[in-house]
Amino acid sequence: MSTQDQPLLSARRICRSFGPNQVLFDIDLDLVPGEVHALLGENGAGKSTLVKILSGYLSATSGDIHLDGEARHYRGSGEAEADGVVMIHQELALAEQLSAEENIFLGRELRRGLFLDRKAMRERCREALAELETRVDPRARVKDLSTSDQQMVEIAKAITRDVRVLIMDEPTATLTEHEVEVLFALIARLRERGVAILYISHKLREIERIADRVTVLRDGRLIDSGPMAGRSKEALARLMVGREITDMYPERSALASDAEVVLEARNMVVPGAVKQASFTLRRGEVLGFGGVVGAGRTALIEALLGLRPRSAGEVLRNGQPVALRHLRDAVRQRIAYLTEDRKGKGLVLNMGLRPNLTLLNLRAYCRPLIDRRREEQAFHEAIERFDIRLRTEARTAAELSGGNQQKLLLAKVMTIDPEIVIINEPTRGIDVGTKHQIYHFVRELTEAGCSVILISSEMSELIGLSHRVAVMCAGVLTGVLEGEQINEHEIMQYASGIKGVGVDEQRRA
Amino acid sequence: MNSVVPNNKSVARSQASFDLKTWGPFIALMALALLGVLINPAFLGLDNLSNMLTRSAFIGIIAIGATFVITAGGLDLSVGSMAAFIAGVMIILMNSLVEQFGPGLTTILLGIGASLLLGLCAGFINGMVTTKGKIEAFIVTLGTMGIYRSLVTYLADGGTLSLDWGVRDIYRPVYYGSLVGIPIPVLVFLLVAVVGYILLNHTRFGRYCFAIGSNEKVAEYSAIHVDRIKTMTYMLQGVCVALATIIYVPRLGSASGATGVLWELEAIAAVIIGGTVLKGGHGRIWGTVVGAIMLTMIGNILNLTDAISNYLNGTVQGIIIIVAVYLQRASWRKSAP
Amino acid sequence: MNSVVPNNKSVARSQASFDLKTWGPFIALMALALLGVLINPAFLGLDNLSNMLTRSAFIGIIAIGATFVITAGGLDLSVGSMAAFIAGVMIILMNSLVEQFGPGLTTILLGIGASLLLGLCAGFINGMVTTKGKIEAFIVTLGTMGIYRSLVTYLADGGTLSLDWGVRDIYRPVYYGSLVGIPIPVLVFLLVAVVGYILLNHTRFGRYCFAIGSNEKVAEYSAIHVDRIKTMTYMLQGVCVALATIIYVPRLGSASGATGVLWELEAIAAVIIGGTVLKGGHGRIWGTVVGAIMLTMIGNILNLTDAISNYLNGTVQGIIIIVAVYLQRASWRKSAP
Amino acid sequence: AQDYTIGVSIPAATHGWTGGVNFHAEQAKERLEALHPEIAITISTASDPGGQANDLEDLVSQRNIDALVVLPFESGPLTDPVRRVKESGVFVTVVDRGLEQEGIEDLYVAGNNHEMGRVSGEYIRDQLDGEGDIVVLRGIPTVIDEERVQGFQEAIEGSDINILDMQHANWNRDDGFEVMQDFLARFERIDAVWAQDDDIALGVIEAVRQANREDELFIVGGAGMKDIIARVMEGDELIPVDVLYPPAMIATAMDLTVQHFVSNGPVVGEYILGSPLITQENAEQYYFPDSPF
Ligand SMILES: Nc1ncnc2c1ncn2[C@@H]1O[C@H](COP(=O)(O)OP(=O)(O)OP(=O)(O)O)[C@@H](O)[C@H]1O
Ligand SMILES: Nc1ncnc2c1ncn2[C@@H]1O[C@H](COP(=O)(O)OP(=O)(O)OP(=O)(O)O)[C@@H](O)[C@H]1O
Ligand SMILES: [Mg+2]
Ligand SMILES: [Mg+2]
Repeated sequence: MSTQDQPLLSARRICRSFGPNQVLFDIDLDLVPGEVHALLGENGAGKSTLVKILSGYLSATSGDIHLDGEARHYRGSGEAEADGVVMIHQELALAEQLSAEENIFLGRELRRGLFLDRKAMRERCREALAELETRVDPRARVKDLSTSDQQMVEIAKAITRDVRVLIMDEPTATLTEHEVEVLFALIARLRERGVAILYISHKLREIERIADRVTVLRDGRLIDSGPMAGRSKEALARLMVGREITDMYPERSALASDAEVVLEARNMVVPGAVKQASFTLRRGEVLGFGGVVGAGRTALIEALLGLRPRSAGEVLRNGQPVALRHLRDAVRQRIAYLTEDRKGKGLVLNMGLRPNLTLLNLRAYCRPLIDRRREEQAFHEAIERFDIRLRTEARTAAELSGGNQQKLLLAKVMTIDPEIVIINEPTRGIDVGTKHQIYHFVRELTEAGCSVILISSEMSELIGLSHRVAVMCAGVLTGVLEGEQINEHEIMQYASGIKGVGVDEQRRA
Repeated sequence: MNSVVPNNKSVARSQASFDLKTWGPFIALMALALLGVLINPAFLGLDNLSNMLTRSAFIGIIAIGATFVITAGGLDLSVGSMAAFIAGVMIILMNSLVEQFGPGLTTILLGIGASLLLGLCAGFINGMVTTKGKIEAFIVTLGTMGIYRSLVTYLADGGTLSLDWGVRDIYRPVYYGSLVGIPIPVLVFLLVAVVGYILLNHTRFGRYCFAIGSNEKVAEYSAIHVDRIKTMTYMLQGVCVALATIIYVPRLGSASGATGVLWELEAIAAVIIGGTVLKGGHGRIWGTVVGAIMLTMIGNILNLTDAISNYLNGTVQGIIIIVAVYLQRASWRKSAP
Repeated sequence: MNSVVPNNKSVARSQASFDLKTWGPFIALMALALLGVLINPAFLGLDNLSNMLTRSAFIGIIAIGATFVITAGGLDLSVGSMAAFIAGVMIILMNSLVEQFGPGLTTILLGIGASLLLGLCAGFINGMVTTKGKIEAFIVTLGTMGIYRSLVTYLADGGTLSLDWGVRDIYRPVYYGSLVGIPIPVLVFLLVAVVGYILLNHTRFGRYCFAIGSNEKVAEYSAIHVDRIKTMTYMLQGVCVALATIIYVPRLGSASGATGVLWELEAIAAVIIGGTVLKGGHGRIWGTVVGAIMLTMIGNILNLTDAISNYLNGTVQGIIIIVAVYLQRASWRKSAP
Repeated sequence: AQDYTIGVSIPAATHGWTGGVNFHAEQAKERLEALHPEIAITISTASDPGGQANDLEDLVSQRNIDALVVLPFESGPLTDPVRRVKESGVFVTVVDRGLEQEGIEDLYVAGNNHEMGRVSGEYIRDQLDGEGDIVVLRGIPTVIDEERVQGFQEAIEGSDINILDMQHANWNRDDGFEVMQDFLARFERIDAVWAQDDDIALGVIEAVRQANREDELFIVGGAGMKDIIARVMEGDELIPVDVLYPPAMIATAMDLTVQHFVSNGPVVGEYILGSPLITQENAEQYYFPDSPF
C-alpha cells in the first residue's frame, strides 16, 4: 500500500473548454489512499466536469492525469474503471429498462461458461444491496424505482467493482438521512481499506463529518486546497461563494391567525401508497411535509394534483370543491408543482433552455404564435431571479450543471405566477449560496400572500421554514406539528410511526 | 502536454453544425440535381422540373403531417391506404352528387369538404386507439392500414372507381392548372410546408410535440394534455392525407386498391431523410420537404436514363438514398468530430 | 424505530404484472384459437394445425432475429427482400452445382452453407453501414431492401428462378418432412426460438442488446462495444433470414421479385405484438413466437369462412390484430393500474 | 345437399386486371351456385405466392375440396403446391399461367401472354409502316411481363422501329403517368406508346394530354378495360385499339370445372383464349359496362 504522501491519482493543470468557453482552469488535484477528499464549489463551478475528466468520461483540453505516478490517457470510462477509478454519477447513469441487478453488473457480467451466472450475480447483488441496507428488489426495473433507490443502485454498482479510487458526485442529494448514514459507514470501511475517495456535496455538514482534505473551486479555478482540520462550515461556505452567508433561514413571515384556508385535501386515498390523508393549507403559510422517503408524500401531493389516480378524496380550493383531473386544472387554480425528479419529469433534457422554461405556461408567451422576444425576456428575468449561472452557451438543458438545472426547473414552475407553490425537494443539488437565496425566495412568496407546501427530506429545512409540519409514515398522515413541536426529535417520532394518530389501527384495517 | 484528445470545438460546432444541419439536406439535394443534369440535360427542362415538383407534392404533404406524428413519438403506417380510401369515398360521393348538383363547383367543394372531414376522423381514430387504448402506434396503424385498403377495394368491387367525366373536367385544373406559373399542387405543398413550419416551430402545439416526443413524462408534468396533443398530430396527419388526396384525385380521376401503396414508407423515408428523429423529439419541416423532393428526384433521374438495366432501378435507388443521407449527415459530422 | 414497512407491496406487484406480461400473448392466442374453432371446427384438424404452425415458421424465424435488432434499438426493413435475394442466389448456385455433383446432398449442403454465409454478410453490411456510417437504420435498410429486391429481379431476368427438379425432390423433405410427428420447419422454428431465448436472456450478448436499446450512452459507459453488438444483431438477423429461406426454398422451389414482399412488416408486427418495444430496450422471444403464430392464424381463420367478402379480409385482419393486442395489453394493465 | 366443393384460388385485387379476375370469379360463383345447388364454391385470395400456397393447403385441409381452380400468382413457386393438391386426389384446373411441370393439371384455361405482346407489336409495326420511335411501359417485373415483352420484340424484329426506352410502370396508373411524363420530357418525338396494360394506358393518356402531344402519337394498351374499350368504340385517335386479355377467363375456367362434375363426360384438356385486337369495329362485343374493370 502506498504511503500517505504518495498520491494514488493526481491531476495536473487540467483545463477544459466547451466551445469557446473555458470551464476549468489549470486544476491540480491529488487523491491519497485512505483519505476522503472533498470537492466543493458553487453550482456550475466545474466539479462534475473535473471528476468526469478524472474518470474517463470526458477528455481534458489540456493537462495530465497520473495514476501511481504513471501518465494515463483514458479514452473512455471503461479504461478508467479497469484501473480501479470508479465514479458515481450526479446525473444517474443507469439503463432505465434494465433491472437493478442487470445494471449493477452491466459490462462485466459474471458468467458460467457461455451463459450468465444469474444466481451468482443475484447473490452478489443482494450482498451489495444488503451492505447498503436498502430494500431494493434486484429484479425491479430501474424505471420503477424511486430516485433514492436509483441512487442506491448506482452506489451498489460502484462498490461491486474493484475500486481504488472512488469518485462520488453528490451521492447524497437524493438520499434519506438513514441512507446517508449507511453510506458514511461504507465510506469509512473503504477508507480503512485504503481506497482514495473524492467526494462532492453541497451539504457542508457532511463534509465536516467525513472529509480529510478539501478542495474548493470557484468559476472553474482552484481557490483553495488543504486539510479539513481547522476549517469550519462557515469558512468553507465563504470560500465557495466568495461572500459571507448569515441567517441561512430567514425569519418566518407572520401568519395571520385568521388566514383563510386556500387549499384543503380530505380523505385522500391512493391505492398502495396513501391511506386516508387530510390536511389544510392557509394563506401565507409554509406547510412542511416530513417523513422518510417512500412515506407517501409525493403520492399524496401528486394524487391531489391529478398526476396519479386516487381512489377516494376531495380537494377544496378556497373552500370550493374542485376537480383536478390533470395538472392543467391545477395550473388553472394557480397551483404550481415542482417535481422531485428533475431529469425524469422536470426538464426536457434535449430541448433548449428557453423552451424548457416556458413549457409549463407557454400560453402566456403566445400571441398567438410563440413570441421569442418575450421568451428571451422571461429567460433573462429567470436568470436574474434564480441566479442561473451560464458559463457556457448551453444549447440544451442537459448541458447545464446539476444545480443550475434545478434552478431552471424552479424558474419554470414559477412561470405560472402561482398562488400556491408545492415544492418537492427544492434544494436538491443546490449550493449553499443558492439555497440561501431559495429560502429567502420562499419567504418572499409567503410575504406576498402565497402559500407554500414544502416536501423535504432535509430536517433542518423543514424546521427552518415551516409554520406547520405534516408528517407521514407508511402512507398515513400521522400528525401535523405546530410551533414548539417542530423539532427534529418530534418529527422523527412521527415519521417512524412511534407517535401520532392511528398508524397501527389503520395498518391493521 | 496536449496529449488528451479534446472535444473543445463543441460550441463552435453547435453553431456551425446547426447551420449544416439545416443546410445538409439542401446540399444533398443539390448534389442529386447535379447528378441529374449530368445524366441528362433534359433534367433541367422547365417541364421536367415542374413535373417533378408537382409529383413530390403528394408524398410531401403527407410527409409534413408525418413529421408531426413522428416528432411527437408516434408513427402512422396507414397514410397510403387512408389516401386510397379517402379518394374512393370522395369519388363515389362526387359521382352521386353530380345527379343532384350537376358537375359544378358545389359538387367539388362538397367532395373536398367530405375528404377533409374523413381525413380528420381517420386521424382521430388512429389517435384515440393509440392513446386511450394504449396500443403501440405501429400495431394500430398497421391495422387501420389493412382496414382502409380493403375498404377501398370493397367499395371499388375489386376494380377502379372512376370520377364522372363532367366533374373531372372542372376539377382538373386543381392538378394541372397553375397560378403565376407555379403548378397548383406545388403551391399547396408550399403552403402546407409554411403552415407546418409555423405550427411546428412557432406555436404551442409544435413545442408540445417536441416535448412529448422527447419525454412524455416531463410533458405530463408540464401540464400538457399528452393524449390530446398526440391525437391531434394524428388528426393533422389525416388532414394532410386528405389534402394530398384532394390534389391527387383530379390527376387521374380514379382510385383503386392500388392507389397509394407504399406511400407510408415513402413518407416516413422523406421525414427521416430530412433529419427528423424516428424515435421522436426532433422534427424539421424543411428537411421533410427536401426529403420528399429528393425521393421523387431519384425516380425521375432513373427514368431519364437507360444506361442501367431496368431491373436494377431499385439497386441504384437504394444506393442513392443511402449515399445522399450519408453525405448530408457527414456534412454535420465534419464540423463535429 | 424501524417500524416503517412501506415498500413490500411493490415487489409483489412487479411479479404479478410480470406474469401477465409473459402470459398475455398466450391468452390472446387462445382467444384467437377459440374464434377459429367457433367459425369452423375444421380449424382444430391435425392437418390444419400442423399446416399453420409450419407456415408460421418463416415469419417466426425472421421475427426472432428482428427481436434482437429491435431490442437493441435498431430496425431492419430489408429482411423480406434479403430472403428473396438469398433464395435466388441459393437456387442459382444449386442449379449450377447439380452439373458437378448431381442432385445430391452435397449440392444441397453447399447451397445451405452459401445461404447462411450470404445472410451473415448481408446482415454485416446493414450493421456496418448503420453503425460506422452513422445513418439511421430505417434509411439504410430501406435502401438495402430496394437493392436486394432489384438484385433478385435482375438475377431472375425479371422472371422466376426455379430450382432444378432433381434437387427439389431431395430437398423437399426439409419443408414437407417431419420428425417424431412434428414438421421439420416447426422443429427448426422451435430450435431457433430456444436458442434465441437463451441468447437474449442468458448471455452477455442479449443483455447488452437490452442495455443498448435502453440507453446507448450508458452502455458505452459500461465499456460495451456498442457498434459491435449492434452489428452482431443485424448479422444474427441475417442468419435468421437465411434459415427461414432454407426452409422456404423447398416449399416453393423458386424465387422472384415477388418473394418475401412485406415480410418485414409482418416480422416487425410479430415482434411488437409479442410485447417487444419498438423503440428498443425490451424484448421477448416467446412473445415474438406467439406473435408470429397469431398472424398466421388470422390468415388461416379468414380462410375458414365464406361469410366475409374476400375484399374485406384486410378489414377483419386489421380489427383482429388491434383487438388481440388490446386484450393482451389490457391483461397487463388490470393488474398494474 | 352439397355434393361438390370447388375451391378457387386467385391473386388479391391489387391492380386493375386482378380486380377484374376477382369480380368475374364472384359473379361466376353466384351464377353457378344458383344453377347447381349441389355445388359449393369457395374463393380465396392471396397477395403473394407464399400466401397462395397457404390458401391451397387450407382449401384442402379445411374445406375438403373436390376441385381446384387456380390462377397462380407465379408459375414457378406454385407448381409444387398445386402438385400436392393434385396428389390428394383433387381435380385441378389451372388458369392463365401454366405450371412449370407438365401433366399436373386436368384442365388448362389460358390467355397467351406471348401472343398478346405479339399482337400489340404487329399492330404498332403495321401502323407505323415499319419505322418510328416508340417507348414501352412495362409491368411489374415478372414472367408475365417478360413474356409479353418478348412477344412484342419478336413482332417488331426486322423493322426499323426503334424502342427509345423501356421502364417499369408496374401495371399502375400513377406509375404510368409519371414514367410517361418523364419520357415526354426526354424525347422530342415519340410515334407510339406500348403501355401493355390498360391501367398504365390511362396514366399515359393523362400525361400526354398534359403535354399537349396528343397528335403526335398513339397508345396501345392491353387487357380490355371498359374505360379503354369505350374510347376505342368512340374512335379515339389516341387509343385506336386495345388487345384483349380478358380477366373473365377465370369464369370460363370455373364453368368448365363445374361441367366436369355435372356433365356426363369428363372435361379435360387445354383451352387457350386468343388475344384478339379490339378495334372500333368489334369493340362493342367486348364492352361490359357493369364490370368494375
Ligand atoms: N456538455 C456541455 N456543453 C457545454 N457546457 C457544459 C457541458 N457540460 C457542462 N457544461 C458547463 O460547464 C460548467 C461546469 O459544469 P459542472 O457540471 O462541472 O458544474 P458543477 O460544479 O458540477 O455544478 P453543480 O454543483 O450544479 O453540479 C457549467 O457552466 C455547465 O453549464
Ligand atoms: N403508482 C403506484 N402504484 C403503487 N405503489 C406506488 C405507486 N407510486 C408509488 N407507490 C408506492 O407508494 C409509496 C410512496 O411513494 P412516494 O414516492 O410518494 O414517497 P415519498 O414519501 O413522497 O418519498 P420522497 O421522500 O422521495 O418524496 C412507495 O412505497 C411507492 O413504492
Ligand atoms: Mg455537478
Ligand atoms: Mg417521493
